[in-house]
Amino acid sequence: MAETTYLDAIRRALFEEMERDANVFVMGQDVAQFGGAFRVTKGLYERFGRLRVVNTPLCESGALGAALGAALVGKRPIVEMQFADFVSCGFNQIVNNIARTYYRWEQPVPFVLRLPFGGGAGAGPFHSQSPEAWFAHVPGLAVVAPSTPADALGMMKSAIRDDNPVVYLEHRFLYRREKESLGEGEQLTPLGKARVAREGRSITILSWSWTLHESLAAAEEVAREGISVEVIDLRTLVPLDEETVMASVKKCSKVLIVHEATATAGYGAELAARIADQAFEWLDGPVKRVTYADRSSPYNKHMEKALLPGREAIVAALRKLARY
Amino acid sequence: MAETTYLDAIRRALFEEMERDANVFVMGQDVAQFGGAFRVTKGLYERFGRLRVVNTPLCESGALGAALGAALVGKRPIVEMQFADFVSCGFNQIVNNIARTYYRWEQPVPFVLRLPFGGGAGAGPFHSQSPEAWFAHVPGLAVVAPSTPADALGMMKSAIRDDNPVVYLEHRFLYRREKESLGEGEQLTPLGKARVAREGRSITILSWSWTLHESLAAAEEVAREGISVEVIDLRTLVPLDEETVMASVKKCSKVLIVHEATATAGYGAELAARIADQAFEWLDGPVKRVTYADRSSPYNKHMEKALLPGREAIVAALRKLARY
Amino acid sequence: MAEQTAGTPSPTTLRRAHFFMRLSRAWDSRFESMARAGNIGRWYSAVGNEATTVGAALSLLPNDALSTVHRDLGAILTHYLDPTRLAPALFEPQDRTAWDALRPDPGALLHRLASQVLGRRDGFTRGVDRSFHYGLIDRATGLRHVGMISHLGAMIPVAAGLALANLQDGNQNVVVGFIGEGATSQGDFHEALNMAGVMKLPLILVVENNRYAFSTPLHEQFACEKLSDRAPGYGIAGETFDGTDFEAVHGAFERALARARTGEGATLLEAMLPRMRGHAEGDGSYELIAADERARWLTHDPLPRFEAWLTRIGAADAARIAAVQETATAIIEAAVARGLATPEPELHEAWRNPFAPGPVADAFARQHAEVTRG
Amino acid sequence: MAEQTAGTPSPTTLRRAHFFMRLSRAWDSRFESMARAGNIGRWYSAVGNEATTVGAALSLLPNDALSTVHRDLGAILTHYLDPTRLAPALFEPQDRTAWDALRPDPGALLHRLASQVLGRRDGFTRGVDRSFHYGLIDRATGLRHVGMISHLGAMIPVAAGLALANLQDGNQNVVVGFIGEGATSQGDFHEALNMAGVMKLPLILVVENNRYAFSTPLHEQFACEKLSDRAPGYGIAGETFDGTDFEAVHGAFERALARARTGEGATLLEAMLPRMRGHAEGDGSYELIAADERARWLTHDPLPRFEAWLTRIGAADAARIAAVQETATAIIEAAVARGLATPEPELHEAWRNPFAPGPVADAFARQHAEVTRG
Ligand SMILES: Cc1ncc(C[n+]2csc(CCOP(=O)(O)OP(=O)(O)O)c2C)c(N)n1
Ligand SMILES: Cc1ncc(C[n+]2csc(CCOP(=O)(O)OP(=O)(O)O)c2C)c(N)n1
Ligand SMILES: [Mg+2]
Ligand SMILES: [Mg+2]
Repeated sequence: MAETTYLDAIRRALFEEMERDANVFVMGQDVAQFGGAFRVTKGLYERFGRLRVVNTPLCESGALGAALGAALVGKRPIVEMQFADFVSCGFNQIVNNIARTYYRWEQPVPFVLRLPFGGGAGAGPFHSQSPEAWFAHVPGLAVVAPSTPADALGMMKSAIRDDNPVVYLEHRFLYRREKESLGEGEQLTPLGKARVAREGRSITILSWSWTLHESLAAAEEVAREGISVEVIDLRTLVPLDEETVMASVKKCSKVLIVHEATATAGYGAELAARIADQAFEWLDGPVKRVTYADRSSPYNKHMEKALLPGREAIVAALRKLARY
Repeated sequence: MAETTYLDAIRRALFEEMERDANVFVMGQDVAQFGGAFRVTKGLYERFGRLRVVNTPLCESGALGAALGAALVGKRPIVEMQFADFVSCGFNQIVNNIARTYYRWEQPVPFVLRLPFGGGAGAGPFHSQSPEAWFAHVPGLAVVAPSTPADALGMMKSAIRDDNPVVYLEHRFLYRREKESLGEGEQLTPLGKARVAREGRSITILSWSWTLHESLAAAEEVAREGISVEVIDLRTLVPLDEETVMASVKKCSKVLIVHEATATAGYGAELAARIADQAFEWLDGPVKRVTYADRSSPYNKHMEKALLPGREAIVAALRKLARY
Repeated sequence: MAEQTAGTPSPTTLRRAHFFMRLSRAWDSRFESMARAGNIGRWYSAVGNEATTVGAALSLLPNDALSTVHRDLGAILTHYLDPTRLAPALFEPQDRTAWDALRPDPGALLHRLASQVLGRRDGFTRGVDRSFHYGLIDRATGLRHVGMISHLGAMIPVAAGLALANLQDGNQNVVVGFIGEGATSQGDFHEALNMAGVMKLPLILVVENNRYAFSTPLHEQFACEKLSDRAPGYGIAGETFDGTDFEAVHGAFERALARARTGEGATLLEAMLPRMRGHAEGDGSYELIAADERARWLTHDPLPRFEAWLTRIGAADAARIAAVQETATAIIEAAVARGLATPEPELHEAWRNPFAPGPVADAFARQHAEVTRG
Repeated sequence: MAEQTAGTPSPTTLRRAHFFMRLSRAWDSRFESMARAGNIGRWYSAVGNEATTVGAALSLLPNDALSTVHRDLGAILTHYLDPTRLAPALFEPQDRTAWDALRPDPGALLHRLASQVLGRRDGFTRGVDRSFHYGLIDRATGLRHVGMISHLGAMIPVAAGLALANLQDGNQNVVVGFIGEGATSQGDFHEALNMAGVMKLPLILVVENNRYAFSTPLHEQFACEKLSDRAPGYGIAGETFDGTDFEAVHGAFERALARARTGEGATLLEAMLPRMRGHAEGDGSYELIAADERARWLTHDPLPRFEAWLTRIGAADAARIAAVQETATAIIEAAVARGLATPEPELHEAWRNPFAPGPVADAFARQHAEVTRG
């Protein structure tokens, strides 16, 4: 069976949901004929036309606010940022308008924010960011970050159907690199459920998106040395699936948190905090993090690589933790 | 000697530094004749005129970007947000432009962002926020939050003199409630240094700003029950004074983190994460947090109070931790 | 009748306009006195805005949307309430529109509104948010109203999005949005109007230019001659008019609505309004304005002007004017009294799930609640 | 000489203009061929923009500031380099200005620039940021140049702030800022120009209207007739001109500079430019444009036009034109060769302190470094 890339899985989700529900529409810069900077929306315009695949001028805030307006009266907008880094230009609409509407006056806001994010491409400080922690801190936003094509498909479909604003982080490095065979028919991944990506006994890795793959590779590597690592793919960061996380932590008693965002006040800190609170008695070692260094992303690839939390850094951290 | 309020201490710092250095200037909405929504800049216009106490139109992003431009050519701008909540409208200028300039091309950006923040006034979801975690996550921003008039004075002066962008969180509830006698002459509080606000032996509280006072009151209350609490006033959140924090944690072996921002991905998570990493062996109990609930701030005062991390909640948490 | 010309609004329109302008004013009077007595928190007066707010909302149809900010009580009242049921004595049978018949019970709605503004349990947000910080979207009755967040300007793109949904649905519905002149300096004003121009959105944005943003006078806000000069930059229509002159207001809206309903696109309207009050009751911003300027603006009250005109064109006599004023006052007195007698919101509302029902809300609820309480 | 009129730029100006336009074009040709060969990453071509970028920067004085985005190489070269030292054979003694004498060694500066754009160790950011994402502010020489961040529009308020500092310092210096037409849809464009109007800032904002933002054509970007129609909305001056016509460019800038230097405030200039290339080399955006449209724009090249005009007015003959082209090509070949021979940046630069020296940087360095490495 043909393999589907992570990118094609997202496109399939958009296509299927737009077919299913005429209220679903896509909006963003260059998303129509051009199909978006990464060509994720390629082909949608031809099928659904300009009122459901809406090119906007270069205005993140305007587009996000407009999405809210449309959502209030029954539409289910999906807004693409050309790069996640540009979301800061529409920040207020997300964190104060979209996120808070339901709590304030109980009007649901079905809305998906597509954020092509992350580094590894030597794209410099403004095309490499991982902004999930900002959104995780805002009550009323769900934050998801699939790492496989199956979840990219299934979580996008679930996000579109959910009556809440969902920040959907899609890793640009995975777009064309991750592939797998997906069945036909309806495939939904539930929001709010983590996935045990690899079973193990002595160290739990908590990760998501690109670093999930680096973590799996690292786990594989240290397995040869007799270190048994369980890898949890969080998939949904908010709300957190504490059940799955704590079960693994309590089983393994050591934890490594791996994410691509910078360390300080990153989402990994929240994971560490919950573990240090809820699983304290089960811990046999310090809760460790492997993350991007607290710097902007340098343009130079080697520099970027030095700061990225890749397989080698994870392996080193696992070894240290195993020895602890 | 006359007592100086927290608010007057900030004004004194602005006044002294503007006297000292002609490059220092203030910018914001209604800051000139009116003296700002909280009247922090009252009187500056009369002394320094319209080119150094600059009223802007209602445009956070424009004002912040302009501050960066002026800073690049030798000015030392101080920008006031009318409420911290509105900073989201100028978010991109801070997190992508101001914060990253020095790392990118080594041009210093002396800049102070004044954020009147926090709740307790029944002011609803959009005049009560505590946004420090967003900024703590951005490499290149210093984040400070004084809790006393002396530090309000001394940290504002240090912030103005620093060659880096400093996010200065001033708590609106403390403005007129906190008072103390301040000497004449120059008073500087160093950035990057925490303060032991109360010595104790068995539990460390880490806090700042308004919740620092609630923490002190709670510490006082449980002291009568024989629970000895050390209270650390972080003052500077980024960069963190790990030395002071870890020394206290290692001494007391139990930690309670108290802050007013919502819990998930709040700055308290970072503190918990660093402790669970660096002080794991010294811990005698779970790292606990008392924070705002993960909700927007309700308008109704009683509702707001129910969600706020006040003295009672802290006392309860301390008792539980003491029993652990 | 001498002055009544072709463009003059219908008698029904004038009766509704008069009633709602007085209803809005009566509300303000009541709340201003409570604010002065310290019985409520901040109060943002809409005194002086009535001809514009009421005039804007009068011509809306079911599923037209209204987007309001902090001085648009008149528009909300006009949009929500069936006056023929609320004040039957003041109206004729032919004043009752088809939509009035659909509209919810006006007494109940007024009670929710008063409770909302008073922060009581029966308000739209049940205590969670303040005053006009809410919305009301009701498919059954075709009521579409979106209130504000505090961040000024942020609702303009939202209004554009409401209008976009109309295009997508292929209907003739329109959106009327309000904004203070201060907020026109925000980027969102620009981004939204630019989209409105490009997409030919059925949007009417009304700038309520009351000469100050908080303490900031116009010349520190913008340097254009009039704000409607910005319309050509977006390729949309623009007009500036005297917002205290009901006829001018009505004419401007009729033109803008006709454009919006026939696919000609958006209009930027600038209503010039008098500064009859400070920014918020008792915040010191009124005192900053020179005494003679304050005195001058007080002479620009749209209400006596409207009533004098009604009298001149023979649309109302002194008795009717008195009846409208008294009825409006009585309705508001009763609504506020009932609001004040309504219990405080229930504390547990603070803890309500920030997510709409579904898997996300369930997952949120499954998290360890104690995380915020040590 | 027939066409030379009162407004015609001086011979010195024309010589400089010609040299820098060719220098800019030579750079683009070199980098485009590297990009096509896959030897460098993205390349954003400035082909077609040269008359505008060079014309804009020509009249700047020490401490005037230049704010550039991604197609403004011509302005940077013109602003930075003393041509009389860089290409002495092409210039007369009287071409050397007082500022030229102050300017840094042009060869050294060109090397830093080439290294920057090639991502080498000697670049302004030493590998940390790309291409024109940097600035150069040098008190000694009065060079003030602020480059871009990727977020389009974000530099316009920064340019306004550079201008505000001039007001505060009470000098006559100005700021020239560039922006693509796409970025005019951003809120920052609006907020900055509005401030510029209110504060009468000495700011000239040049919109480089090259007809597309990435793949998005003008009619999906804005509905105004011309972008300078936005100027009245800010109470500033505005002009739209043919950006391939050096005389038109020069005239527009002379007028705008005169206004800015004499306290009359800001100007919004819109330079209409041909779409001679795609968004970035090889990204598929060029192919989206109809073939006949692409062909048409290629006939609007400002360089042959300028050289034909120089010939017509007798300012240059074929030999000189050839000499300028050859010299420009040789200089760029040499600069790029030297750049390519320059080592990669040093890895440790990645770890440099994100804070400027002082207590904050020290405190940052004192933190436990291992936090990010398990
Ligand atoms: C984005 C944002 N910045 C600042 C404020 C603070 N603020 C509240 S009201 C106001 C003035 C509003 O003026 P205008 O829009 O003219 O409305 P008016 O009150 O005059 O009706 C300001 C600056 C805000 N609410 N939102
Ligand atoms: C705020 C922001 N949103 C989106 C982008 C992605 N982006 C990069 S270039 C571009 C088009 C720019 O068009 P224009 O301003 O006309 O400049 P041109 O490339 O045509 O010179 C876009 C949308 C960006 N850089 N910044
Ligand atoms: Mg106003
Ligand atoms: Mg363009």
